[in-house]
Parts: sequence; structure tokens; C-alpha cells
Amino acid sequence: MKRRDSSHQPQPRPAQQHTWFRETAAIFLKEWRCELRTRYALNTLFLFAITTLVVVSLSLGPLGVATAERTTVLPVLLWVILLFAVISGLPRTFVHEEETRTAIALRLSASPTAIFVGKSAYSLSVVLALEAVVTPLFSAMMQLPIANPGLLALALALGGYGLAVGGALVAAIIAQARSTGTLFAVLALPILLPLLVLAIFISRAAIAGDGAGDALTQLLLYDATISAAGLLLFPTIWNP
Amino acid sequence: MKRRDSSHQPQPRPAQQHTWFRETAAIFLKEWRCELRTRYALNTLFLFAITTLVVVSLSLGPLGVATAERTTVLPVLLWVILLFAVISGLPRTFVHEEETRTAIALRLSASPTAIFVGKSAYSLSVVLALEAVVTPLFSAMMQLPIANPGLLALALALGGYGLAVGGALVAAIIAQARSTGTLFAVLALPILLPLLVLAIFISRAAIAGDGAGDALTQLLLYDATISAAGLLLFPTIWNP
Amino acid sequence: MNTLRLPLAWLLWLALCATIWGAFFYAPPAEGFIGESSRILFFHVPAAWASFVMFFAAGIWSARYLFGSRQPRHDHAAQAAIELGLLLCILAIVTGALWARIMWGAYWNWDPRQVWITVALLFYGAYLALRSAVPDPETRRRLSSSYAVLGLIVAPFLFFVLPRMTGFSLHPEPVLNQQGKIEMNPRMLQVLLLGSVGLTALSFWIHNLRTRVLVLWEKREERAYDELLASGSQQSTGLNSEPTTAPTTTAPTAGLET
Amino acid sequence: MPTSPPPVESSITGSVEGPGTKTSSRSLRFQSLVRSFGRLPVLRGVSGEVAGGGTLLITGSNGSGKSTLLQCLAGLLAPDRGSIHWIEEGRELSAEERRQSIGFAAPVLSFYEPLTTLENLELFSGLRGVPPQRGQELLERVGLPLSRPAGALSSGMAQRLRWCFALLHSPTLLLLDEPFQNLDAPGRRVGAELLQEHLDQGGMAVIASPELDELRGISHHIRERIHLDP
Amino acid sequence: MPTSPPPVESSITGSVEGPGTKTSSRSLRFQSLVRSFGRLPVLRGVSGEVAGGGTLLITGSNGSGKSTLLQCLAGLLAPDRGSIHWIEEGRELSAEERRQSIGFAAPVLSFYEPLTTLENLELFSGLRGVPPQRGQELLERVGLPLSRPAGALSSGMAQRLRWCFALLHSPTLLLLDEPFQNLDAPGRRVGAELLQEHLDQGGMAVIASPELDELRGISHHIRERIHLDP
Ligand code: HEM
Ligand SMILES: Nc1ncnc2c1ncn2[C@@H]1O[C@H](COP(=O)(O)OP(=O)(O)OP(=O)(O)O)[C@@H](O)[C@H]1O
Ligand SMILES: Nc1ncnc2c1ncn2[C@@H]1O[C@H](COP(=O)(O)OP(=O)(O)OP(=O)(O)O)[C@@H](O)[C@H]1O
Ligand SMILES: [Mg+2]
Ligand SMILES: [Mg+2]
Repeated sequence: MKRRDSSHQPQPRPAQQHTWFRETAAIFLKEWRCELRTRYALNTLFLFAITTLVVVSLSLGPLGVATAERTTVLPVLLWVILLFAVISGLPRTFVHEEETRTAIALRLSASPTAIFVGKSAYSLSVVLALEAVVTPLFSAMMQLPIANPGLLALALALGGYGLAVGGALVAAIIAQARSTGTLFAVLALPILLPLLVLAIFISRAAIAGDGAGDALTQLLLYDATISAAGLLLFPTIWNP
Repeated sequence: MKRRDSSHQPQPRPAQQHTWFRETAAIFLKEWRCELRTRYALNTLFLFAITTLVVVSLSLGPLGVATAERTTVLPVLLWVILLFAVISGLPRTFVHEEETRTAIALRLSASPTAIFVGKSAYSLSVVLALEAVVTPLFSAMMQLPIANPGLLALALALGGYGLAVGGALVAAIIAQARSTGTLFAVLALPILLPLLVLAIFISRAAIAGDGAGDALTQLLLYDATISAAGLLLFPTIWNP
Repeated sequence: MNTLRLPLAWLLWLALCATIWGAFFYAPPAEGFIGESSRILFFHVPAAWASFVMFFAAGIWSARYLFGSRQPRHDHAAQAAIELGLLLCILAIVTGALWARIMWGAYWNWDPRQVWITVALLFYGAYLALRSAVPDPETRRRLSSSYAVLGLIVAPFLFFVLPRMTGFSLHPEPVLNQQGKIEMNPRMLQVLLLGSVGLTALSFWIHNLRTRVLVLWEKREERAYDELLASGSQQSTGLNSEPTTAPTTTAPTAGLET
Repeated sequence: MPTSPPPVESSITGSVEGPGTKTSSRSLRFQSLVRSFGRLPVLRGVSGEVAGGGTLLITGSNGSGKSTLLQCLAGLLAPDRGSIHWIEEGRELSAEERRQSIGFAAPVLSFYEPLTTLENLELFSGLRGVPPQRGQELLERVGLPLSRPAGALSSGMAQRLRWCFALLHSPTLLLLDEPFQNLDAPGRRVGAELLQEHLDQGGMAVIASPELDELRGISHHIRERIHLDP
Repeated sequence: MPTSPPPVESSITGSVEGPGTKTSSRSLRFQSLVRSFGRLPVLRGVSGEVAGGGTLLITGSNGSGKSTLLQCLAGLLAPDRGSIHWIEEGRELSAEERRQSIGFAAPVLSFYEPLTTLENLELFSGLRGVPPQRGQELLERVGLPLSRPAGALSSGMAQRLRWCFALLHSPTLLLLDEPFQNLDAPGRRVGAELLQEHLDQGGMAVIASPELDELRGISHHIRERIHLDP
């Protein structure tokens, strides 16, 4: 709605939905560029996946979990890993912009919506890449047969989406918390919690081979609401 | 040894061991002051810890794991949570200095040793605080009786010490690299992993109520060597 | 030294041939191992040992760089050693995995030995990741050397301490076990030692070559840099206001970036 | 550290028009802006006006609120009270339109250090829908290397990059906070030229600087001036 | 990015002595310093000298390497080649002693934003073993509020804080990179006074600035000058 009036403003500009997409793409590209500046950043991401995996599977593998426990415990660990990846990426999202004073240039140049969508898209791409690496390795390393791969993929996609968008929102909140100095962790908790519980539940169902039931629809609903909330709240958080 | 010659330099200065302690204390105080005003590290740390804690206990529940498995699985979960929480929060100690350009003033004003010790002390205090919050919660939520609390406390203390010091050292390294969020984990995890496993062993012994054996001495050894290495290496890492 | 080089090379070649021959014809198959599978021992163990030696040597070279006179070639040596160590480490893992397939039924079954050597692999893989993440050469040397020195502490833990104490392991006791007494068919032991020494020597030879290559690359860089210094006069500041001259001034600076 | 009690009344000598034709219908007017940080009053009813082709100078000692005022005008800070009217061809611009026609350069501005100068400008031109070669033109104009990481720039080079950022989308209002800091003589000259061109095209400029003599080279543009007392 | 072939020879008119007595035996001499960033040569054999009570000025266009040189002198950058000798009473100072007798102020310097000006200075005086009230004296001297967070300072106030940081431990060598940026007239005056006092006590100063006329107010101190060609 903000974007609408941008169409009839002084200097000539392309049609609005184009500008909207263009801005988002620019942000997305910027994030990746900054990340890939280190020559082997992708290898680093890969190493990251493996290392975390080894940590977990080592602490379970040789130290031993009965196969009976696997379907219960392993999905939890898988999602803990993903959550960890997202959260250790949080500072790069907004706090970094504030601290290195780049937020000002961004505020002046891009519309809040584009910023939010672009950044969420970036972390989504990272999470998905990570899932693509971690999950097969994980199931191979832990010798965890997956009864219903399709369902698992769906759970990963939806859960990853929720993590990315929710993470971006949490990052924005924390960036605020920086200035106000309050402990916002507790506030961010309800954003991530239901998501993870649902995702874990579905993953389990996928591994065990029984139906996910309405958890799937709930996860979908959650994703939708978190996206809406993000788009709605972010401008108010981002703008003075 | 660097400090020694500082005694006979132009302007008069107090005796050296005093200066050493004074500097360390100043750094430690500074860290806490800044942190308590921005609450950034605390936010991420507790966000991750609490979230995973609740997720784990919700999706495993006290009944999720067969009682036989609990002493095996639960300590692993506890330490994985602690490790990841620390890793997602700690790198700030040094990266932040470089990114906000305060490292220069620090380089000019303090001796490397003081900086390293001060910051490690700060990290240690944060880690211990985290453990103090997480562990009781965890054992309560998972209804995990602890046969030998003293030993568990010892494991937490020694393990936490290793996490803090090792983490600070690696943080100092990546602070000068183009540090992407993932690089820290990649460097730190392999170093912290032996620590983790030893700590898990001892925690298990504590929970089950049997002796820790030589794991304790090995953990001590590891802590000692890491500290020594830190004191030895940090000046070369910190100074150009 | 140069006069010795050729005979030494021949000696090494002979030793390696002898190992291969001995592995299959001289040493008897160890009892307690399925079929002839035990013969892989003579390649598996030396690889593992050599990789550890390489990692350790890398740590020492890095220490020499840091606490010595900061000569880049020491850092190059460390880098080469770690690259080589990683290669040998992978060899040990692969041979071990093949063996495990026969002995324990699966290529990968979270045996502590497997886990910890994998962690070692990750540790030194991270070393390369770190190198790639630091743009300024001087800083890169400093940081990566410090990390490699850290390896002096971590590697022994990963190779020797932890695999021994981390719970139950299928993996055989080391030749020199805790009691320090050698329990192994003397013929096997001879071949094993010969192989270990041979492979280690070979590794150092390759390492020497690799290091020299790295040093040469550095030299090439420096020559280009000195030419840059010499040819500086043609370049103007790149900070002048005339748009006409700007392109010519920015072009070379663009070339300078690495 | 403003301390003297009475609110400062701005001394405006009527809005002045520069050369150029399309300037007539463009003006920025802000009235009795009030902004305080916590319990520290910084802007206490500042008013001013500038029209197309004109330049408004804001002086005042350190901490008198120049940058704060500029940030309010740029929409980076919300004033506590007071109004800002920006009229183009008799129509008031929306906040979003303002954002897109403001060029802002200030000491607080900094860029993505891993990215090169050109990549930085390409990012912003991408965000603003400007053809990417515009960035390169500007860089060559101010004489910056294209492929130097922004984090590796010297202070004067960084200031040049700020100029490029401000002018990238050829804005109609230029907000310059200490535009010449860290610049050497050639740098000042380019800056003055760029400002001249901006004004000739009927753009408006608001320039803040603690001392007037910082602005040698462009002082002839200045017809209006607000002096902020701390 | 200076690139002209022959090492720039500094035009030193012999080391000059200021007033004061204990100056005689103090001198800083750096010879043919070389430093490059990656494959970008910045310093190509710069030499210079300054003695107690004397001031060495370093000029050069933006990007000519002034700040780089100062950072090498401050021990913040390791030069690729070349030597730096600092003699006190005929004895060469160790790296650690240098660190403790150098005062450094530069645009790259910044402080802990959550902490107030006073807390920042207290931190550094704590680190350097200076009585804490010294910080307060300096703040009042340059006219900064004591309890304002460093992150809330205006550009000129931040520059004042840099001066305080540099002078906190009354160093014997003062390295000032663009010391007067963003300062208003009173600020410049205080800066000039502080420099004067430093020199009168036999201290040495190295000052970098792209333009000489930035330094009005202290130019009379300058007897030696190095001009870096880019
Ligand atoms: C992927 C699987 C394996 C890995 C990663 C591995 C790794 C290693 C390593 C690192 C060493 C030398 C370090 C040390 O001696 O402590 C070693 C030695 C040895 N391995 Fe393995 N191994 C694997 C599988 C096996 C299997 C399946 C067997 C035979 C059943 C085996 C038999 C031995 C023996 C006899 C030694 C010599 C003991 C000594 O003197 O150290 N390994 N292995
Ligand atoms: N975020 C903030 N929080 C609190 N106070 C602030 C903040 N930003 C600025 N101030 C205060 O507002 C006053 C004006 O700041 P401003 O940056 O506008 O001054 P200025 O006129 O730009 O001074 P200078 O010439 O030094 O740039 C200063 O006293 C400053 O301390
Ligand atoms: N960390 C770095 N990496 C790469 N290049 C750098 C780095 N720091 C500085 N440079 C380059 O070195 C050159 C000199 O920088 P320096 O800051 O010394 O210039 P300066 O003389 O201080 O210029 P100014 O007057 O603008 O401050 C510049 O071209 C700059 O791009
Ligand atoms: Mg200002
Ligand atoms: Mg400079």
C-alpha cells in the first residue's frame, strides 16, 4: 500500500510490482554477496553442517541410542541443529546493519517490505540449503530409514520457511531490544516454539510412516500467520 | 614477560601484578556493563537455550524416552543445548569489538593477556549463569533425578570453563577474519568436542551415581592445556 | 645434501616396494581376522600414523613461524603439511572403512576410532576454511598458524586419548598398547614398521615439493608486486576530479585487487 | 551539549530561487521543529524554507542539533512536534515519495565493507531503480577505484563514496552534513561542481556545517542560513 | 594508493627542538617504511624524524597513506619493511613501552557506545593506571557532558572524545590523524591549546591531514613536513 503512491512520484520509475520485486532481489543478492565474499563460504556452510552433525551423532552414536528411541529422539536433534543454524545467523540479519551503521543507507534506499522479504528469502535459502545437506547425511549417519520421504520433505520445507521468516522477525525484535536493552528472548520464544513442535511432530510421522494428521495444516496456518505478522509488524519496527 | 619491562618506562606506574589485575578487572567490568545495557548476547544465548529446552522437553517429554535410555540420552541433550547456546552467543565478545571499531582503542590501552583473561572471565560468568538456569529447568522438565549433584556441578563448572576459554580463543581468531556466522562454529566445534564428550561422560556418571574415573582428570588436563595455549597464543592473534 | 638425494630416493622406493611385497607374501595373515583382510593393516596403519605426523609437524612449523622470525616459508610448510595430512587421513579412513565392511559388517558404524579421526579431519578442514576467510596475507599467516598450534593440543587428544577412553570400541588395541608390550607376529611388525617409516618418509618428500611450490608462488606474487612498485610512475592517484582521466586511473587499481 | 534556555528563532531572509526553469514550483518548508532525545531538548522550534535551485545552510556549534535537523528532514528521525511540507508542482509529497527523492550524505552514513565501491552503488541503484552504470559514472567522476572494498577505503575516499550515494538517484533534495570532511582540495572541487550541477537542475540543498569556512568553494551558493544555538 | 616509483624522500630540515628541558634526549625516527595491502602498495619507503617538543606534519591527497603511516607508528599495523626507532634518554623503547606512551586519535577510532563518555575514559584510565579523575578533567576541559552515552555523541563531540582518549595518559608521542575534523571554532581552539601544552612538556607530535589549511591555529608549530605522493 506504501508502494502504490511510489508510482506517481517525481522521477520516472518502472511499474510498481517490478520495483517491489527488483528491490527484494537486490537485498537478497546483497546478502549472498556479503556472505560469499569469503571465497569458500559455501564450503564453510557445508563444514558447518557436517560438524554439527558429527557433534550430535557422536554424542548419540557411539554413546548409543537404542534403535527404538531413534524415531523419537533424532527428529528433535535434527530440528535443534536447524534452529541453531538459524539463530547463529541472526546477528547478521539486522543488528549487524545497525552496528556497522549501514542501516541508514538501507532505510533511505529500500522499502521496509522489500527489506523484510529480501532478508527472509535469504535466510530461507540458507536454511533450505542446510536442510538439503544435513537431512540425507543425518539419516545415513544414524542409519535412520525414512518411511515417507515426501512428507519429511514437506515438513522440512514448511518448517524451514517458518524458521526463516520467524527468525527474521525475531532478529528485528532483537535489534530493537538492543536499543531498549530489554531481554526480548522471552518474547521471541512463542514465535519459534509452536513451529518447532509441529515440525518435529510431522518429521516423526514421516519417519515412522504414519500420517501427520492436521499437524500439517496447522504448520501451514502458522507459516501464513507468521508471514502476515512479519509484513505487518516489520515496517513499524524498522521505521523511526 | 611483556609486562616486566613496562615497569621501567617513562611515566611512573604501580607495581606490575597490580596493573595486571587492574586491567583484567577493568575489561571484565566493561564487558558486563556493555552487555547489561544492550543485552544482545544474553538475548541470543537464552533465546536458543530456552527454546531448545522447551522444545526438547515438549517433544520428548518425561515419558518420551524410555527410563533405561534416560541416563544415556538426556545428558547428551543437555550438553548439546549448552554448547550450541554458547556458540551462538559467545563470538560477540571479539567480533563486536572489531565491527564497531572499538578494538583499536582496546589494542592501544590494554595488554593482550589482560584482554584475554578479562574476556574469558566474562564468557565464563555468562556460561555459568546459563548453566545455572538451564540445568535445573532441564532436570525438572525431564524429571531426571540426579544421584550425585556435586559431581554434576563439577562437570558443569569444568565443561563450562573449557567452553568459555576455548570459545574466547576461537572468537579472537575469527574476529579478524571475514567472519560469517558459520565460521565460528566450524572452527570452534572440533576444539570443543572432546571437552563436550568428556563432560557428557562425567554428567552421566553423576546422574547414574557411579564414579567418573579418569574422565575427570582428562577434562582438567584439557582445560589446563587450552588455557595455557590461550595465554600463549592470544598475544600473537591479537597484535598485528 | 643434493648428492644424497638420489640414493635416498632409491632407498625409499625400495622400502615401499618391500612393504608391498612383504604385506602380501612375507607377513602371515593375522589370526582373528577374516581371510586375508588383515593385510590391509600394512597400508591402513601407516596412513593413519603418517597423517598424525604431518598434522603434528604442521603445528611445529606454525609455532616456528609465530614465535620465530615470522618467515612466510614456515607458514607455507605448515599449510602443505596439513593438506598432505588431510589426504593421508582420508586414506586411513577409507582403508579402515573397507576393512570395517569386512570385519564389522558395515563401512560406517560409529566406532570411536572412526568418529574421532573424522573430527580430526574436520579440525584441519576448518584450518583451510579459516585461511580462505582472511584477505590480508600477514593476518592470514598469523591466524592460521595460531590455529595450527592449537592443533598440537587437540590432535593428540583426537588420535590417541579419546578413542581409547570413549566407551567400548571394536577397534583393535594399538600395537603398542597401554602396557607398552608388543603383541604381534614379529614378521607383521617388521613390515608394519617398514611401511610406516616408508610412508612417512614419502610424505615428507612430497611435502618438501609442495612447500617449494608454495614458496615459488609467493615469489611470483612478490615479483609482480615489485614490478608494480617500479611501474608506479605511470599511474596517477586515481583520486582526481577530471572525469576524462578517471577511467585510465581506475583501471590499473582495479587490476590490483586480489 | 546545548544549554542556553531560550528557543532559537531561525533568521530566514525569505526563500530565494536559483537559476533554471522547473525550480519555480518546488519548495521544502519546515516549521517549528521540536525534537528531544530523552530529556535532552535538541531542536527547539526550528523553522526554515528552501526552494528549487536554492541552498539552505545550517550552522551552529558542535552538538547544536544540525545533524538531528537533517535527519528529521530525511525522515530518519521523527520530530516530536512541528511540520515538514514538501511541495512539488503544488502537490504535497508522501513520505515514500520523499524517501525516493532525497539524497543524504552524513558522517553517520557508512556502507557494506565486504562489498566493493561499485557493488555498493549497484546495490543502491538496484534498490532505487537507477541504471547500474550510473554508479560507475559517479565513481569515475569523484575518482574512486571501482573494485576496492568499502571497508578498505581511506577516510576521504569514504566521504567521496557518500557523495556518490547521495547523488546516485539524482534526487531533488540534497541533505549534506559536513559534506567536505576529510576531503583534499581536488575532492572539494568535485564536490562543489556536483553541488553546482544539482542546483542548476533546479534541485534543493540543505547543508550543515559547524563552521562557515569549512564551505569555502560553495559559499557563493548560500543565500539562506539558519544558525542553531546550543 | 601511492604508486610513484622512487621512495618518497621526506624533506626534513634537521630535527627541531621545542622549548622545555627534558626534550633533548627524546626522538622518534622511522626509516624507509614499506607497507602494502595485498598487492596495493601504499607506503613505499617513507622516512622521517621528530624530536621532543617538535611536530611532524604529514600531508598528501586522499588515499596517499597518511593514516596507514600513523597506524604503523602506533603499532596498529606491522610495516612490511623498514624500521622505527624511538629513543628515550639514549635507550630504545620496547614495543610494550611504546604502546603505553603513545596517544592516538584518528577517524577510525571509536568508543563503546553503551557507555557514557566518562565511563569510557574511566575504562581506559583503569587500563592505563591513570587516576580516574583525569578523565573528568579532560572532559570538562574539552567541554563534553560527562554522562552522555558515547553512541549519542554528535560528530564533533566524538572528535573531542578522541582528543581526550589520546591525551588521557599524558603520552610522550601524540599521533593525530585529521585532529580537527568536525570541530567548531571553540573545539579547534581547545585542541590547539592541548597540543601546545603537550609540546611544551617536551612531547612529540605527528599530525596527518590532507590539507594544510585544515590546521589553521597550529600551523606555527610545524617545522618538519612529509608530503606523501599517492
Ligand atoms: C573407518 C574405520 C577405521 C578407522 C578410521 C581407523 C583408524 C585408525 C587409526 C587412526 C589408527 C592409528 C592410530 C592409533 O594407532 O591409535 C588405526 C590403527 C589400527 N587400526 Fe584402524 N581404523 C579403522 C578400522 C579398522 C578396522 C576395521 C580394523 C581391523 C579390525 C583396524 C585395525 C587397526 C589396527 C590393528 C591398527 C594398529 C593399532 C596401532 O598400532 O595403533 N582398523 N586405525
Ligand atoms: N541518539 C541520541 N541519543 C541521545 N542524544 C543524542 C542522540 N543523537 C544526538 N544526540 C544529542 O543531540 C545533540 C545534537 O546532536 P547533533 O548530532 O545534531 O549535533 P550537531 O549539530 O550535528 O553537532 P556536530 O557539529 O558535532 O555534528 C547532541 O548533544 C547529542 O549529544
Ligand atoms: N585494510 C585495507 N585494505 C586494503 N586497502 C587499504 C586498507 N586500508 C587502507 N587501504 C588503502 O590504502 C590507501 C591509503 O589509505 P590511508 O587511509 O592511509 O589514506 P589516507 O592518506 O589516510 O587518506 P585520507 O586523507 O583520505 O585519510 C588507500 O588507497 C586505501 O584504499
Ligand atoms: Mg553533526
Ligand atoms: Mg586518513
